[in-house]
Amino acid sequence: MSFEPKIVGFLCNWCSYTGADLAGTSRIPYPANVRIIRVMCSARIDPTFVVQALAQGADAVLICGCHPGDCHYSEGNYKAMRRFPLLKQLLKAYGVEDDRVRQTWVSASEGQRFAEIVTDLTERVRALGPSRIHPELLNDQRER
Amino acid sequence: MSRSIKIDPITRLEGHGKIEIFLNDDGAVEDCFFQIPELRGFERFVVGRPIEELPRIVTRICGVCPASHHMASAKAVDGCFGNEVAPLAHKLRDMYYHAHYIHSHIAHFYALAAPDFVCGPDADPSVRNILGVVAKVGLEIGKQVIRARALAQNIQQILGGRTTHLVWCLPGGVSKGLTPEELQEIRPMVQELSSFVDFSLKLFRDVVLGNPSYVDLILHGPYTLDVQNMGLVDEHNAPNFYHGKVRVVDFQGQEIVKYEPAEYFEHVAEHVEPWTYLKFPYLKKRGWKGFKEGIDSSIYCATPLARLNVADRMATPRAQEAFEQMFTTLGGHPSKALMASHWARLVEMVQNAEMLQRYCDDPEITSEQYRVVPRQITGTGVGIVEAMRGTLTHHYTCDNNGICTSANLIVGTTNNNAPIQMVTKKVAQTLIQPGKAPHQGILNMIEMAFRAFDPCYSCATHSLPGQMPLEVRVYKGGELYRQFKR
Amino acid sequence: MEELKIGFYVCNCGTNIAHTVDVEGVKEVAAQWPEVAIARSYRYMCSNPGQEMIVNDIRELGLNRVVVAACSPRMHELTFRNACRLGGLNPYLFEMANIREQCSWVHTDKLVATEKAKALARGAVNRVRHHEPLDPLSAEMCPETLVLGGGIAGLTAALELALAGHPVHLVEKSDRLGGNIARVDLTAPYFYSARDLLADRLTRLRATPNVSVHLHTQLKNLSGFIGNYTATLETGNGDSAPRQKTIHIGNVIVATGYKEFDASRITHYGYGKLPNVITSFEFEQMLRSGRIQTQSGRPPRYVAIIHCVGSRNREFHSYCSRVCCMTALKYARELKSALPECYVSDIYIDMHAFGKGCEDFYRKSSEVKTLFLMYGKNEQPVIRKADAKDDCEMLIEVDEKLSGERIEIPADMVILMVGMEPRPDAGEVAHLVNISHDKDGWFIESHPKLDPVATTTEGIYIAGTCAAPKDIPDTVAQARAAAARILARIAKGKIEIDGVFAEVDPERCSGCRMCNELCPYSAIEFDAQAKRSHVIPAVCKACGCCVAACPSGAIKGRHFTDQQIYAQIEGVLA
Amino acid sequence: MTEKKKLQIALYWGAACGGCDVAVLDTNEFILDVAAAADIRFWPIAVDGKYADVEALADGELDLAIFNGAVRNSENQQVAELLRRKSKILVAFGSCAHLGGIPGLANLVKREEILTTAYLANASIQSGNRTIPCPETNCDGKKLEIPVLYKRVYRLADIVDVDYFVPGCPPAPEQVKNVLLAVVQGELPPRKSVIGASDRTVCDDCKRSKEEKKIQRFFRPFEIIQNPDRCLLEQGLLCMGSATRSGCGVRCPNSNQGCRGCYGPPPGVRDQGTKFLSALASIIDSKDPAEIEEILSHLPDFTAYAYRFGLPASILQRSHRS
Repeated sequence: MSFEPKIVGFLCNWCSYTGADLAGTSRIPYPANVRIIRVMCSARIDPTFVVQALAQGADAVLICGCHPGDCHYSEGNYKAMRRFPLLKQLLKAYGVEDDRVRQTWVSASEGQRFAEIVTDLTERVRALGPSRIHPELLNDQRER
Repeated sequence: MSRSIKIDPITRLEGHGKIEIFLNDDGAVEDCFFQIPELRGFERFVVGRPIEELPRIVTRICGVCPASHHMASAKAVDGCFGNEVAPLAHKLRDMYYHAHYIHSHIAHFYALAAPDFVCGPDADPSVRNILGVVAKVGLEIGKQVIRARALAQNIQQILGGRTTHLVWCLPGGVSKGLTPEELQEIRPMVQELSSFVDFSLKLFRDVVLGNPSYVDLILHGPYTLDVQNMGLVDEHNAPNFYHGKVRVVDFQGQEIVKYEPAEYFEHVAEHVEPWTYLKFPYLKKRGWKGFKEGIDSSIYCATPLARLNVADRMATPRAQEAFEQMFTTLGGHPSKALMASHWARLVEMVQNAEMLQRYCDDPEITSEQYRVVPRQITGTGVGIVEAMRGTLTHHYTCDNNGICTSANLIVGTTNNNAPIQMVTKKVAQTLIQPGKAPHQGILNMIEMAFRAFDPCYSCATHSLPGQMPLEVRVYKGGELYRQFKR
Repeated sequence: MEELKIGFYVCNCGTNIAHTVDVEGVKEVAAQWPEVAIARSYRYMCSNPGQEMIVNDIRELGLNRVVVAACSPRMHELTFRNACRLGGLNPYLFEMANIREQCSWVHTDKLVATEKAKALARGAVNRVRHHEPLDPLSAEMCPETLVLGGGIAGLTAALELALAGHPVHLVEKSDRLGGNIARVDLTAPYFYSARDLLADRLTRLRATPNVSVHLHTQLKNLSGFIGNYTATLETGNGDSAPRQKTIHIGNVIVATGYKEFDASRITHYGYGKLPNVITSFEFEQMLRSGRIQTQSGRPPRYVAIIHCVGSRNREFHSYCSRVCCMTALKYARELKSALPECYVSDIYIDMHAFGKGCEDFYRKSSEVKTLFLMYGKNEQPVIRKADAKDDCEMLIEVDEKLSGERIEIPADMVILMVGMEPRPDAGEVAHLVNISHDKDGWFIESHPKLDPVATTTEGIYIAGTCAAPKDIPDTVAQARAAAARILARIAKGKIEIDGVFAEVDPERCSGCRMCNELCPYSAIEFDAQAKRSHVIPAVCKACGCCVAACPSGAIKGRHFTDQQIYAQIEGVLA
Repeated sequence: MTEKKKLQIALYWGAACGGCDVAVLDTNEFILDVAAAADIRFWPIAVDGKYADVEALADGELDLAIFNGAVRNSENQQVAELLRRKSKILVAFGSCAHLGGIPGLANLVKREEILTTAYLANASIQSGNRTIPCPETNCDGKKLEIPVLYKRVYRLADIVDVDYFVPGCPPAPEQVKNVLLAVVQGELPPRKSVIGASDRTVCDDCKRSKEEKKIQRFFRPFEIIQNPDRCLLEQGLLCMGSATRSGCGVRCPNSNQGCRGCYGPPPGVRDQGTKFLSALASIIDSKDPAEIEEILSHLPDFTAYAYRFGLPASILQRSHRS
């Protein structure tokens, strides 16, 4: 059977989580690989959450917030926007592939878009295969 | 089949030192290997770092001579920025470095060398350590030693903001200057230190030179090698620890070469053996000829003695006196008596103390031009200083964004890796005779050979008490039949 | 720490969940998880029996945590929190797993959907273990109110509050009260005199003791939070040095009004160049003075009224200014009664006649001789100077939609119905009182339908045309609504503050001040003496930005703590 | 303290530089008291005593084992496990044992690259050299062994169970004193605690003025002359003090250099690097992705800065011992 990635999604309550709900009420299907964790604002997403998820076996992480300018807290998503490129830099140094961590904006009315994002991400990560961070750490000490 | 004697662990910079002595069937030393079993890979993992960060990273190569690495690195980095450096910064760095030298030499002399001489080579091992020394010369002096070392550390603290692992040097200078108030703090310390240095020199004369058997031990015994000498000198061929040209002189006093730091790799190369992580530098133009002594040998020492061997004179008057007296006693300049390095250290300390005093009296020293902002990145630099334990070379390159693209390090002790191999074998051969098993003495004799070099894998023995753990296991037909340890 | 007893409930939602998720399977696996005291499934957890099930279990089994796996928390979180409260459990000891909107409705494969439902449920159960009971805080409510703007909205609101017996500070930037309404003659559709409307308000205002009017005054700074704001006012009419004054208030009504569109921006109307092209406000002036005449002092024989000047136009404002159409008809009527011989042509895009009495008003107006010409959006008529041979000042060319012909009409006077736009300083005001404005610059209400006069900042209300173009009745209604909202707050005496907010642990804060700039509501204060930052709970909206940003881990986001989120991450991945 | 029965102590030096021992030495006269109060049973760099002797000890016979340095090779691991068995209390002493330390930066590259660089590629290597040291060599019949260099660097806690952590590169002598006193007087906090440090961050002890923070431009330390009185971060200079446990005495900022985080994360912070990242990026003064990228371009090699002392301790590199 083919590899099914585990994806953790951090969604802001006001736009993206509502958008994901809309995908539901509109019955727009998407792969079941994503498990959504709700935060009030994308600015609450500490990059530590992302590495923690990866370290605990997530094959990918999705971060969604309101579109720039539309933040329920007026500017929270800009903070998320500022953190992301630095986080990517850091993950690159660890050898985490670019496609495994994505940040994007989903409004409350973009159920369709949310479904498309999850579908695309899932396909890309399926292609990448399982995240390799984990085993690398484990089998080394006994390495000769 | 050959039997082997293991001496493990000796002591370390990067991991334990280990000596393997192989005897042939009639019990004579067939071969002897001195191994360094650890590598941390600085040369690789500094690549990709911003070049100006390196002086703050490479200090962790050695926590006992961090300032040596910091300074060599700083100079290499200055090179990468076109050597645009505030003149005052050079003075401040040099001043710091003299204090660093004193702290290190005091520790080495009292914690390591003194036990052998003050307590005597044959004294009961349990008292042959700094505490033993204290017991012999009195607790007061013991406290003075600790205090003197602390003073040297304080001077560094005040100047550079830190002692171990300072973060002081930046391209173009240093991150902080010396205020008049701080200078006033330092002055009395410097005076106290220089009188302590005199005291140490006197102690050495009284205790060591006063005892013919020690003099004999220094001049004769197995502790001589026919190899060349390396050291950093100023334009008058006087020792300079922070700045200058590298001079190589053979054991008969003939100058082989005198080169600018930037030319180092035309003159020095490193040989690799599979059984140790530590490389073997040699004189490149002569080529690697194995562990061979002789006037044409490509092997050299870089020790305190070697530094004085390559020097024609000292840079300061009182040091000059000490220098002359030493070589007269040693029967001429240069000297091959490895044990004389202990003495050489004291002579160096005299110069360190006098230089500190000079800087204290320099009216410029407290001015504020301690750094310039470099205007260009030129991309390559070589920094050479004299670490306490030998000539230290850092060679970096960086891209035009100032990101390190390569780093090559030849660490002080590494220079002496080959001589140490050789003297170890020599001592083993002298002491282990066919037929009769090696006796207790071998341990200390080998240890003394090491101490002469104060190899940096033993620099940590600068803590109390000053004994290295040694053990000899003698096997017959693979069976352990005798062992010595202390 | 008491031993945890978690109640786990999974909802079939009829078949909405059950048809793709093996609800029983979820229930059974959940029952095995540590500290889960009871696991149940039910057709409709949100129904009364469903809620009672939770209430009873809390009472009988002594549950101290509750998890419901059902629809989106945005749907029923409050429902179930309430059930917990009824059962005697702090509502925040509850967590919800969204297995409908984010699972059963978007997945088809039952196996896969069930696995995901279990993961989401495990996440919720893990999380709830770390939940803490939270209680609302309360703060004093200062009964005084600051009203920004002395127009009809501000006056009305101030009066409303003052008459209820509460002090009001009415702040007007200009030298007199009245605002835009003071520039109007009669009002459509009933021809009330604006002058009278205003006069009535002003006299009653003077009669009310507890309104203090500040003319030539602007708000300079506003700090604090609902019930406890401190405002700095600056008064100065230019000729003397400005004086500053600080007042303590509980609420703010922003009624800063609008400014009319600058007609000269539409060059081909020739406003400012052609002498007899005037704006609606200039015409109001004529009406008020009772002298309708051209520059040359003659009464106009042909008057053209052009609608939507600056409005409903892709170049300037896309929105409709709402009042111009009726005002234009009013002009036609007033012209006809003043100058019966005058030909009036009304050039419009669409005739917007919504609202009470307006459709009748339109009909009546069309009965008096007015020529109605319809032009298309973005095909504005062109005005040019007439030649000597023509017996009129100007000629207007219109592509007339209804006839489909290009019509040329004479005009001695052209009235441009200029639309409304936000005042130039709207941005500053929004920033001062910490509210937001839309792309056009109108202030944004907290909910366009359900919460029109409130804003996202507690204690700041907006009324009248500062929020969008509107007519006088709507403006007055909003002013009174805002006043009513505030009166209700004042009547309560205290304000309740949600228990969910960020808090700084003073034992951990090192005063690095990283967080200070980050809060969009300025809820973080720095105590220079103690070298510590702290959060004002009433101002904090719990977005969690500072929590994520605090480098020393000193800020805790209540109900969204690191611990809770890490536990959930572990849960959904396990 | 000499009244009590002498403490049985062992010290060991893993993949480290020796600075930790110098830190002990920098307690000056105090060291004599320690010597009086304790029997140092094992300290390869200093006193008589060898693996064999330690192996001969009864399990738990030692009261205290102080381990400094990271675990880089098989020898480090063997000794770590040995000392864990023999000692009642095992202390991870200094940044390397605590977090992996600067040698941990090696975890950004492969072991093979390290060997190639050191023995084949470097400027001064004997031309044509093909030799790389290896764990076992056979020199005409003589078998020579050196420890196995591991693929990566580990914290002590990744290898064995650790009782206490003493942060710092090196630990500040004053803190070393406090720790040793606490041990001698038996006044240790609960196991697993970090000792010899504060619960706040370096900013708490830093004397520089601090304002609200917004960063328009980052500077590398060589690009400007530091203002000695103002928060370094506010000058656009990287300083990790805000995300670093205090206790060092603000050594680096007091020398006009940014903190590099050697004391590790404050309590409650799981990952020093990502936490600092979160804080630092949040105060970048821009809402435009392109501009943000531009501002960040003045900040090269952030990762190796954020984990200068703690790469092996980072969430993504912690080895999950099961």
